[in-house]
Formats: sequence, C-alpha cells, structure tokens
Amino acid sequence: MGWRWFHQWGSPRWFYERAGRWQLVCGWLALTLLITGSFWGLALAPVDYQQGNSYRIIYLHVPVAFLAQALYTAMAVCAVVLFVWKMKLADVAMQSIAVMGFAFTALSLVSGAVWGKPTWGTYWVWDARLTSMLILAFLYLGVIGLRAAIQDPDQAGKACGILVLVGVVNLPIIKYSVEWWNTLHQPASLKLTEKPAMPASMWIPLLINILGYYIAAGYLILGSMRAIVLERERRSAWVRELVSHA
Amino acid sequence: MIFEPIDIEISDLSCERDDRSLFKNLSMTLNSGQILRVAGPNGAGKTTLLRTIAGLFDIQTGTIRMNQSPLTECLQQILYIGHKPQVTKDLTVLDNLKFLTGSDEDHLKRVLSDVGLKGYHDSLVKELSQGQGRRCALARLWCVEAPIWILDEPYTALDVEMVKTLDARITSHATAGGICLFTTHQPPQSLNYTTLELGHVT
Amino acid sequence: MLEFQFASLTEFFEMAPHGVYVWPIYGLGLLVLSGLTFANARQHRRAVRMIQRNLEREETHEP
Amino acid sequence: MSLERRMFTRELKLIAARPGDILKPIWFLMLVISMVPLALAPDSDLLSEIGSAMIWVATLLALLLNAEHLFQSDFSDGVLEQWLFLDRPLVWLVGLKLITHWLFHVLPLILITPIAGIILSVPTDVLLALLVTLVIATPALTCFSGLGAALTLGSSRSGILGVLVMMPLFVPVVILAAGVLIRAMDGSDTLPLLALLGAFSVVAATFVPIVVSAAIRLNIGGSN
Repeated sequence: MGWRWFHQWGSPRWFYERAGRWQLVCGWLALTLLITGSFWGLALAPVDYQQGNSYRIIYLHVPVAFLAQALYTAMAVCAVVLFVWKMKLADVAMQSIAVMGFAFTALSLVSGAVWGKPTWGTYWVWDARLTSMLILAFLYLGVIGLRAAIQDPDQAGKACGILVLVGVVNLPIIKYSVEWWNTLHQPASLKLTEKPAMPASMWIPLLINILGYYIAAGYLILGSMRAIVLERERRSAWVRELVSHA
Repeated sequence: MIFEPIDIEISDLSCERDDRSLFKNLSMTLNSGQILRVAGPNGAGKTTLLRTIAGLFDIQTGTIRMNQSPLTECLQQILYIGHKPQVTKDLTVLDNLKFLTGSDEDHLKRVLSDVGLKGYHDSLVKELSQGQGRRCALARLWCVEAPIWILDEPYTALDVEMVKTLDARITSHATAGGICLFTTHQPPQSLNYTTLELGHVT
Repeated sequence: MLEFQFASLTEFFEMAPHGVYVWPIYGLGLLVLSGLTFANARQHRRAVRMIQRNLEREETHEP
Repeated sequence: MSLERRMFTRELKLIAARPGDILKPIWFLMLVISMVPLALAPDSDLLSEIGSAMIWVATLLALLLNAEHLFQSDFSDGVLEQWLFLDRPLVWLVGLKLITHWLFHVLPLILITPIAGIILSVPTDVLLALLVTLVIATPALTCFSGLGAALTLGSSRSGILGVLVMMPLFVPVVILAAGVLIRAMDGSDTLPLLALLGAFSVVAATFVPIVVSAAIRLNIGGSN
C-alpha cells in the first residue's frame, strides 16, 4: 500500500507523459523566478559597502554553486535507486544529471573566478572552495567520460553508478582535506567569509534565485531525461505509436 | 570417476539484448549423462544462453537451479570454455594449465600428450598455432573434475583427429554422469546428443 | 526597500566599476541555460526523427 | 599447490615474460624527473624545494600508467572470467591480485625514487619522509587505480580513461603526503599525518577490492 507512487517511476511511459507537463510548469516557474530574482539582485538590491557592485555576481554564483554540489548527491541517490530497485529511470536521471552538474560546476567556477578578480585582484586563487569545486568538475567529467566510453547503456549505467557512489563517499574527505591543505599553505586572510547580517533586500533576491536555479535545473534534467527515455525505449510499442501519431 | 547425480532445472528463462528478444520462456531440465547441443543461426543467442547458464551473465527473467539450489552457489561445479582463448599468450602451456587447473606437472604432461601437444609443454602459447592453442585450452577437460561442462564452439580450429578425441572425451564424461552443453556449427559425427534449436522460438 | 539603486539606466549598465565583471557572467549564465534547453530540444527532436526513420524503413522492408 | 600460491607464481612468471610492464613505468618516472630541471632551471636550491613534490606527482602518474595492465590482458584473453569458477570468492582473488600488483609493480617504483631524489638534490631527511609516505599511501592508490582499470574494462578504447576517472579521488592522499613532506622539510612532527595517511590506506584496502570485484563482475556480464 502506498507504494504505487514509487513503482510508477519504473514505467518509462508514465514518466515520459507526466514529465512533459512538469517540464512546462518548471520552465515557466523558473523563468519567472529567475527574472524576478536577477532583476532584484542586479538593480534593486543595495550596493555592498565593501565590494561595491561586483558582489551582484553572487545572485548567480551562489545558487549555481549550491546546485553543483546538490546534483552530485542527487546523482548518488539515483545510483542507489538503480542498484537497489534496478530502476532504469534512475540511470537515465544519472546520465542527465551528470551533464547538467558539470555545466553548473563549470559556471560556478567561471563566475567564482570572475568575482575573484575585483575582490581578490586575481582570477584564480587556490582557495579551498574553488579548489574543491574544481575537483568536483573533474568528478563530473569522469562520470560523463565513463558513460561515453562504454557502449552498452545498461552496463555503462552500472559502471557510472559505481563510480558515483565511490565519488560521493570520497567527496567529504576531499572537501575536508582541501580545507586543511588551504590552512596549511596560506593564512586565512584571503578567505572570503559571508557577512552574517545581510539586509533582507539583499538575501531575499538570493533566495528567489536559489529557488529559481533549482527549478531550472529540474526543468533541464526533465527535458534531457525525456529525450534519453525516448531514445532508449525506441523499440517499445508506446514510443512507436507516439511517434507515428506525431 | 563417477559424478554424483546432478540436474539443472531451467524455467521460464528469457533474455533480451539490444532490444532484441533472444529467447523467451525457455524451460528444460538437464540430467546426469546428458549431452546437449545448442544450435541456431548467428545471433540467435547461443553464446548468451551458455554464458547465462554458466553464471557469467545475470539472469534477466526466469530461474536456473542446480540440484535445487540457486546457480550462483554452484559455480565451482562448472567448467566453462568460451571462444576467447582462455589462456595467456605470454605464458607456457604448462604454466597456463597449472594456474587454471591446479593439477601437478606429471599429470598435465600426460594430458598434453593425450591432446596431441606432447613436447609442447615448455612452449609459449603465442608460439602455437591456432588449433594448438585451442587444444591447450581444451586440455582442461582432462584435468578439472567439474560435472558440468559448458563449451562454446569447442570444435573451432580443430583437426579431424582432435575432433574425435574431443568426442570421445565428452562421451566418457557423460558416461561418468556429467552434463555437457556445447554449441557448434558442424554437427559432430561420433557423438550422441540432443539438440536445442534457438532462433525459432518466438 | 525596493528602489532602483542607480541614477540612470546608463549607470545601471555600467555598474561602475564592476560592470565588466557582472554583465558577462549573467550573459554566460543565460547562454548556458538557453544552450542546455536548446540542446535538450535538439536531442529530443533527433530521437523522434530516428524512430520515425526506423519505422519507415521497417514498412518498406516488411510490406 | 594452493590457489594463492598459483596466483603468486603466475604473476612472477608473467613478469619474467613481460619485463617491460615493470620497466616502462620506471623509465617513465626517471624521464619525467629528468625533464624537471630542463624545464625549470638547474638551480639546486629551487630543485630541492620542489623536488619531492615533483617525484610524488611523477610516481602517481607512473602508478596509474601501469595499473592499466592490471586486468586488461586477462580480461581480453578470457582468463579473468575463469576467476568466477575458482573456488574462492572473487573479492579474495581481486585482493590477491592487487597485493601482487603492489609488490611487483609498485614497490620497484618506490625503490627507484631515492635515485630520482638524489638527482633533484632533495635533502636526505625529506627523501626518507618521501619514501615513507609512498610506502604508506600506495596501497590506497593501487586500490583506486585498480578500480579505474576495472571500471573501464568494458570499453574497447579505454586507454587513459581509467586514469582520468580516478585521479580526482587521489586528492586527499596527495594533500596528506604533501603535508608530511612540508613538515619533514621544517623538521616538525610528521607522525600524526602519517597515521592519518595509513588509516586512509587501510580503509581503502578494505573496501575498494569489494567495489573492484563488483566492477569486474559487471564487465564480464557485458562482454560477449
């Protein structure tokens, strides 16, 4: 009882049909939130008295950096679902999330570096957060590369699942070791600490944008998953019917 | 030696590869002394069936039980020779067989003369011809005491004489109460076997 | 609380002195989001077209 | 002869048959080390400062290079799938293979590093610390590079992919080892960090072989 909602996810057809609708909702919602949040952040939020206008990058950087890390965890959850319940959709999700995760990680790295230029006077410092973000980008790339190298999709999915699980166990260790390494080599003077008391007009748009980017990621992942489901299920009757009516 | 009675029960075995159904709802029972040839055109799923029974492929649907217990617990009862060489090219014939069978040197030398590789024990496998390499892989049939043999294309690259020797070995294995499954495109002459046709099941 | 922080639109686009850093990043963000959306749509379209081609091929082979 | 001894002797005979498998990584290591002064400057102060780090990175690369052979040839010969029919659990065999790999392929590489240290004029006490970190850290590195090799077995043109996939996971090990070397350079206590490094190795050596055998099982199931 009560498990039907979970087993429905085992049906690619059910997912494909529903995902189309969710995607639409997510897309418009994300667009509205992102336009609101970004405009608020760029134009209406007060200037930071220390960093000047360059701080406005956080309305993109912070949500994207959050996403980059959250997506890896999401991928690990998918890997667990794949191994425990043998749900093929979880593998599809893993494939989509890896690509989106890498895109967001790269975006957060670039935005972090550009933010660093006016703030620290240089594009790149071996700051703990930037460094672990860089490692995260390599981890995502590994998952994408492994998937691309193995022909059989089932096998590729399982291999990626193993890699993701090993990665997610290692991720905290990597993070802590990088932080420790950072204190070992340079004093914390360059470390950028978030000011604890941000006025509401500063953090509300940040919150809106965080929500907006999460929903946008959902929109993108759903879209990519639908395409992959269609491709993988190309022989099944429902896909043939769907396509021939289109 | 005589093997304990053994049976393999396959029920409702189905397999799909690359969106193609290879076999569907395959059910059969194999008993001690049975020799089964799996036949069918290329791509009919012969190798897949053999590898599934050998436990190398995961079962997609259905069950395979040996003496009432699940397949995965009985892998040591199986001798599988696939169409990969199954031997290391850079090692000598003797070293290869020593590792895979654990038999002692004298026994192995006797076996080698049985399969027509007398005097080759010190040769590296890469120095052998294709047929000789195959003989080296098949020499394990004379060493390992596994009751279930699963041989994928054992007759490939063998000459007439070796085919006869192999037929005789399979027959004596079945007489001793073993089971042998094999695939081949040239039906062996001097062997009593039953045939399972794949590729016609829909 | 919600008031435009810049004296004019030009000043807004200049965002002195950091406009050079801020605007390209938002441009890049827009590019990534729209690029991924576009890539998804393209992948979907290609999948549909591939399946259609397969169907047509089957029809000509098996009358 | 027990299966364990059979595996061991087989490994020895394979090395005798393919000495290049051991020599090439050593050759690679020495070549990379010789490139450092050429690319930098023959200034021995500068070299001694970065020498130990360079040796660490070069060893890491050499290690990953030779891990590629760990399972690949046995896999394509079909010998690896025979492991499933041996009367030992696959994890056990994988563990044995990793141990023999460490003994015969990694240890020679570690033993050659003092020479590399001498030509980069690394001070003796740092060199000693370097050796200790390598001995303690390489079991973990061997396990992870084995995992990279096992995961990429199924792809026909894997090449360097195993290296690329596993390298990010080496970060904690590299950082800890670098910490030891820095402390050795200014003469402070290295023991706590070495203990941490050892703990990482022990944990990796306990759990990674399980994952490696799962990856091997997976790739055998997919090949035909």
